[in-house]
Amino acid sequence: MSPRTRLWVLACGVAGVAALLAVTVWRLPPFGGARHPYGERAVEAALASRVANAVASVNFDQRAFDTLGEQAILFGSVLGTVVVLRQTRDERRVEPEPAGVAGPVRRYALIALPVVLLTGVYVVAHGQLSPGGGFQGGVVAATGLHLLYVAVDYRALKRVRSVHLFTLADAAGEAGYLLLGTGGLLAGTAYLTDVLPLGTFGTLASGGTVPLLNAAIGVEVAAAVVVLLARFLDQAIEIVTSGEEGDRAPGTDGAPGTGGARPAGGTGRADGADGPHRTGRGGAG
Amino acid sequence: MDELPVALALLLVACAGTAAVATRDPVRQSLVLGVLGLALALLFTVLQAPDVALSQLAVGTALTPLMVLLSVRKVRRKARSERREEHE
Amino acid sequence: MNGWLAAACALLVLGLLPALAAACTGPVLRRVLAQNLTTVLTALVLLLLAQGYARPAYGDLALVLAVLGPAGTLVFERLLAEELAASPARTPFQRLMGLAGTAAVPPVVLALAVVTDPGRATVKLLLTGCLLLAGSAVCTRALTAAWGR
Amino acid sequence: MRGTVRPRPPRARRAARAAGETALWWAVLTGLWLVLIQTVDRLELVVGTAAALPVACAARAARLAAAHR
Repeated sequence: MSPRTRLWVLACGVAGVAALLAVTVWRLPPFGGARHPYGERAVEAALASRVANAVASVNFDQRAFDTLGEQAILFGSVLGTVVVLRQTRDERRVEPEPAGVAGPVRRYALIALPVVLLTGVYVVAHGQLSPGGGFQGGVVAATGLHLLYVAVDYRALKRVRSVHLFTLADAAGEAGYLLLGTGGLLAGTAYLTDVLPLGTFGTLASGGTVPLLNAAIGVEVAAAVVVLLARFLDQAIEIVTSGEEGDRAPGTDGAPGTGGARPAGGTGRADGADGPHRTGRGGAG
Repeated sequence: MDELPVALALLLVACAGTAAVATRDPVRQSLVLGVLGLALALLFTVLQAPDVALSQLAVGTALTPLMVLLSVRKVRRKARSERREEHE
Repeated sequence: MNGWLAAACALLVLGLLPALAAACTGPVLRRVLAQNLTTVLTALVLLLLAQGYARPAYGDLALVLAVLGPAGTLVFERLLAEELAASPARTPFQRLMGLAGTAAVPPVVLALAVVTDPGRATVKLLLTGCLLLAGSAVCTRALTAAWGR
Repeated sequence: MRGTVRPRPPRARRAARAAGETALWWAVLTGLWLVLIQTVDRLELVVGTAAALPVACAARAARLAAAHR
């Protein structure tokens, strides 16, 4: 195909999309009015499927297929980050050193951590009743786990966090959403149709598949955020390129080691004790 | 008068957004970005979109600053070691 | 517009806008303290909005912010430890910001607790208040310690 | 317990202590769940106690990870 023909094909496509868009915009309800045809229908459908939070009904029932795409995007982007931020051949790991954290901060973190985790589970479980859902609750729970890094140190976080298990959980959450959708196919209707009993309005079991889809998303998002942050933390704290001497002050045994991790707690860089890095470009404007 | 909370939240978002753009240093910018996230959450709440506000709070409060600051730390460490190699 | 919404607006103008200004200028220690103050004030505004719109479910937003806000401030405290240690000594203004974060919580939460029907909702509200207080106090304390190092 | 050197207690004692700590967290977290939810019914209770158990184990694991230095 010559460039000229290609341009013509493109022009046809653009013209078609433009015509369809123009027709659609022409028939749209007026902007800023008191009547919201789409909103009214969405709320009606939400109440029909006994979901108290209409947004959850839109996300996980009326447009559950869109949400499938969205969570596939998150899954794919985390996968991409894992590949891009992996440890390459000219990089090696140094053991993070313990960080000095004030006692009250550490105690606060150890008490707050379970509270944050449970709040995350609460937000996931009540997505169909109150604001929240799988995405929000998953992020809350994953953030709670990282209190161990910000208020204790990276070694403590690594002790309780098995990246391998979280990778599996990420995939399991994604697969769970896909498999829940096939329930509709088994019942003889469309993919991701809400086929379970709808339950009583306003209770935890209401909405059929909506809470289950929320739970699958919650697992996937929490695990995805943990895996994502694990790559970022590894790169920022543990992985150094050969020749790069961690964050040690210059002048102390500058011979770069080539390959192989350094002995634990030995000459590794101190976590949280970066060398001075002032930029001198402070201030707004 | 009923629109006053919306107007004020919009004002706060406008101020925080301008400040975030005007701050050049990524470290200081991440702080302003945190405040901008909170302002956006307020705006979504007064516009009666609490689900979106909750997403904004969950992502913007701790996750975004953590990722920005970890990236800054990695980049600066690399730049510093490269500078050191040039000096040697 | 009712009194709760008016209070939320007042807190937004008199509390959040100055805190935003403080977070955009000055040494890093002041900026992080201002960020902490912004978190607490936003949670209080969210609580007032929940009462003003008569939607108890909106209180979940304040709860989530009360548990995540300190984590966010501790992220800055952790990863900016060097710059915080190099910041100039604490000024009275910064001490005032640390105090304001904790002092603003009890009046708002107690006023809301009085008008809430006694029950689990009241306990949840008080719990949010306690989490806000504890988080703000711990973060202020951690920042002070970071400066002293 | 952190920082002090003492002889390792027998296995049964350690197991009892671990169970006790987890049970304490479990009770506290189930109470927290009851405060968070809007209406109490049987399913909420089941989900709450089920969710609180792994979180209680996580709380203990976090304390051990922070204490082991």
